[in-house]
Amino acid sequence: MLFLKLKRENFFQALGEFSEYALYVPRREGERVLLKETSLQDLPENLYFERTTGSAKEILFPQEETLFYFKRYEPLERPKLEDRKKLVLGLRPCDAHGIQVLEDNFLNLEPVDVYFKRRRENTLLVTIACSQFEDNCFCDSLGLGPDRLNGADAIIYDLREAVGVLSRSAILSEKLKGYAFQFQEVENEDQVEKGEVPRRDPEQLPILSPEEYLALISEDKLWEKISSPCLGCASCTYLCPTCYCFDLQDVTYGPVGKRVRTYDSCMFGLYTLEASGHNPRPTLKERWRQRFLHKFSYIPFLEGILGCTGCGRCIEVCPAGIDLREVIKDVAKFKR
Amino acid sequence: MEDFEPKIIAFLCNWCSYAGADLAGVSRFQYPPNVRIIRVPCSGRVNPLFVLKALYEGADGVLVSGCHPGDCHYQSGNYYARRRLEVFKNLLNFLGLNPARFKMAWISASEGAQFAQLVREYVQEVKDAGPNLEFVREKADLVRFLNEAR
Amino acid sequence: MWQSSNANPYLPLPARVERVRFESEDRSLKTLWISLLNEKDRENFRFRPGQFIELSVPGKGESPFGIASSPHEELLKITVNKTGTVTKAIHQLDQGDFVGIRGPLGNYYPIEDVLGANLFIISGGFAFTTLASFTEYVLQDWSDKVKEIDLVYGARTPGMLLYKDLLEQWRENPRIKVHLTVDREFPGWTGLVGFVPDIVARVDVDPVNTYCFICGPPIMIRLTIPKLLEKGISKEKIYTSLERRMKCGIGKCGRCNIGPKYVCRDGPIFKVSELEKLPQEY
Amino acid sequence: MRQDDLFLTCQKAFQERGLDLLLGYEKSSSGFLRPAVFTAPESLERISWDPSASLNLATYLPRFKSKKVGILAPGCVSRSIIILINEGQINREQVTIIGVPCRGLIEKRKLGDLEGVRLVEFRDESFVLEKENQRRELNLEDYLSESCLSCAYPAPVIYDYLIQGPSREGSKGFLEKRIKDLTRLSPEERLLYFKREAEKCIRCYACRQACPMCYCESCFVESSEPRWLQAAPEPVDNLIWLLTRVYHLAGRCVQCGSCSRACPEGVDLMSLLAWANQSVFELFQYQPGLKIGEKPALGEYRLEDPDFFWGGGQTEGKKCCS
Repeated sequence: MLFLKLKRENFFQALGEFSEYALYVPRREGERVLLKETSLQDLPENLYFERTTGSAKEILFPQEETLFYFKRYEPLERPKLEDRKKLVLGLRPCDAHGIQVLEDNFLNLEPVDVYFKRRRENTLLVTIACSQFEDNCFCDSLGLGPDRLNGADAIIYDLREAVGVLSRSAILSEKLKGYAFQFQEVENEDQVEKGEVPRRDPEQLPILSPEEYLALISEDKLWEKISSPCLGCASCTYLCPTCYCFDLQDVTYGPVGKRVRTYDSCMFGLYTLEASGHNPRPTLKERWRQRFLHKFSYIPFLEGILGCTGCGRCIEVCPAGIDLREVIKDVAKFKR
Repeated sequence: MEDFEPKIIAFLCNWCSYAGADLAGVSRFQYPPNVRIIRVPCSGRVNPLFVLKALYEGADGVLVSGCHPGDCHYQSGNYYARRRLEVFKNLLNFLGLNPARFKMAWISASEGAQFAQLVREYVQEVKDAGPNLEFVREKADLVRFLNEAR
Repeated sequence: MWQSSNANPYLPLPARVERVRFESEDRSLKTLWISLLNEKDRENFRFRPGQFIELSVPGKGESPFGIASSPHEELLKITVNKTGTVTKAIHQLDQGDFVGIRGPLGNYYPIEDVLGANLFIISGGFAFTTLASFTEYVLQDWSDKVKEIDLVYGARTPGMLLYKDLLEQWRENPRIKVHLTVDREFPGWTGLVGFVPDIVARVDVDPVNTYCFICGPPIMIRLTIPKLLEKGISKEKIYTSLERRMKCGIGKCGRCNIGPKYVCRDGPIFKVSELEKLPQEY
Repeated sequence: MRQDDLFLTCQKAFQERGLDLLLGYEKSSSGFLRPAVFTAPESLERISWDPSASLNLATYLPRFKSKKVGILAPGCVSRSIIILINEGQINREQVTIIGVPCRGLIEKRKLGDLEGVRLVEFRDESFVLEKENQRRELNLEDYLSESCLSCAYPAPVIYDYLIQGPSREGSKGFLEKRIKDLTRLSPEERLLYFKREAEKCIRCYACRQACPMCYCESCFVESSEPRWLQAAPEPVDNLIWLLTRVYHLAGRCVQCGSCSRACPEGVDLMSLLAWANQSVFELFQYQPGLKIGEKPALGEYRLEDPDFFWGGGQTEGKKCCS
């Protein structure tokens, strides 16, 4: 990894090198903050961007994606791959952690998802270390931090008049080198000068091992209590950076059609309803158990990292006001 | 836009309006061919989703016609339909949809001439309104793929 | 286990329906024989009994079906029960219609691990597809490497029994003892009567050196396993094939899991000892 | 309303009526209220009620069909209960209604940049928030939900127990004005407005799950035979989703605002809902959820109903707006 230091104005000039990349940054639009294409001149001087309402997964795993077209009664046609190069600036370390979980599912486990792979190859993710904590976010209580690189290609630190860039992408390092007044190879991201990163001594949340969580799988009373106010909507899963469950549907127009991938949610009843009418997860307590354990037990099992980034979006949008931090504590308390 | 030939879907109730339309044909009343008729047991059977789905798939106008209040074969089907479709029509108007997109009528089994008149009026109304581009499903990519495939 | 000739795991291989046949008189079960169009795909499509495919009907969608033909047969045989949008569309398919196939997917019955032992094959209803493939495969390639073969197969009525032609052949074959059963008395039926779990209890097998293979509706699996355990057969030696709602079939869409295991990728065949640690979700 | 008044009444209700559970609210770590199911009298000391409640508790009732259930009910929730009774989802004896005074409910979205706040307390006309230990007092009226600003029945319409306390007086206003402004726009502008609102929708169905009137076993949007809409959040599909749900609520929606507050993307649902209710009122002089035994507006008819069909009595399709 390369750690570069640039003067603030040089950094903005350096961004000019990425003209072939479309620049996306979080921008507020009414009550929502969305990743929007923008131009170099509109970038804020202090490089502060609000947290996006939806999670950054949309840029690599959109809610609707056409997989391929077909013509009925004739062999199938060519797939449609996204080729646009994007530079996404202004995301946060928790978004990058979410991208890491998605990468493990779509890229690192066989077979590779070619759509996600093409988009990931064409996208440069540059996050910015948080300068303030947002509503309900708790990454520091999970042992993660507002200054980690995680799955991003580079992270930017605010060093007042200068800008520190820790990059593990060859393209970024190459192009930024020319504008940096100092850069050196680093092995470990903690040796790097990060400026003042907000610290608060949060009460660490009791995170159990994947095995301990799995052992709770048949404790129906626990899941009943946790899921009792839940309404069974999908706003938490659709906004969550690490939720990657999807559905496949065909859409036709006369003799032609396409297969479309859209988001799906384990909180919906249809999700596991079998053709015979049998549903292994008939009520909300099984679905809540699936959602919680997928993040805190199965993803750590399969991918070795925590399936929750601590971004706090599910806490903010839940119409029933369920707070994941309190659920984590309740589960740990139940275990003892 | 004179050369525009609208596609109109008509839900006609089996006992009155469908018979009325049949009578119009038998009595050689001339009316434009733009109407595709779908027979329903009663105007009360028409679910507003039928109207939305027809427009969504590309219809330029939807007509629902049933027996005059009091003549319904099932006594109350058209009374329920009247309330239901009027609230639905007001909702579409408030949404900003062109009123020509959805029309409601009563045609009895003996009103062949009125049916022909209704269709002539309505087809002209939809022609003036122009093709339905504002409430139709997104299919540009599929259309392009269809043309390429040909 | 997963091999597909193209890199895109979601793009089905073009295929064509060669033959169709209704399995049951009430026409709710239909068998199709399908051939892959491209020569290259046919080469690469090596499957083992127990695996399944995702069958695409363009414009309607995709559904998973167990492969019922044995690996030696030239065409892929699947049996489809008419329940929803895709299966209704499949029931309308006829000779010459185009479909798409993804696969082979999932794991398979591990014949290599059970050599030199007795086989006890248990199935019910229209889930007999993969076990029919397995039975035919064992009889063709492995009959000299295994001891006794017992098959218990039951259905609601005689008309609902799948692959009656195969069943006839196996009844004349000395290498395999076939126990066919129907749930209740039925005019003209000479075979056994009773639910599969009860019939299984009555078949005596050597508990020490017997491996069991179960595939059927969840209720049948749940009731059959205790019967086998009562016979003294260890959980290590009972393989069961589970059913789940599936979409991608390649362990990506997160839907068909039991605990951390995906039924489509880590299964559908599990040892009962493996299932112990997972939620009793099935 | 005093806290111990609420606690004592609920405890009395629990014992006297032998309730299995009581639906109420409890304080979350950020001080805002959230729904909670109280299953034992002892746990009732956590029960609370103030303008930071956001969800209509009646949406939980169809879940407890076989249980004796207590429920806190301001005006809108009590009307929702009446409709659920009229539509046969619950029966009157099974529900114990604890009427609570209502000063309107906060729309959390209006707090906007005050994120990361803690709610400290409510005073009579204002409420106090705290962020990084500096406190700010805000005027309650400026942060109320649109539906509460035009709520005609803040006091519970039906109750078994009633708790006294300061309450809003019914006021027509905000939404009626919003509809007037919208009807002044041209149809094209209005359609563009609603299309832009529909584009925000991510089809998470929180509005449906937060609405007590949406209790269908399987919703039309999940139907695959026929498939009315795509699962993908395309603009027109979303528009049909919003429009049909509003249509299904015409003459059944009490404008509690629970759906609008539950929406993570802030889609304007209330305009369409208020319009549908106004339409039903002007056409059939019907207001939902006021009398037990009433049939839903579109579930009955009168011979002399207004008739705007072509070939019918009055002029074709008189519109409440052009």
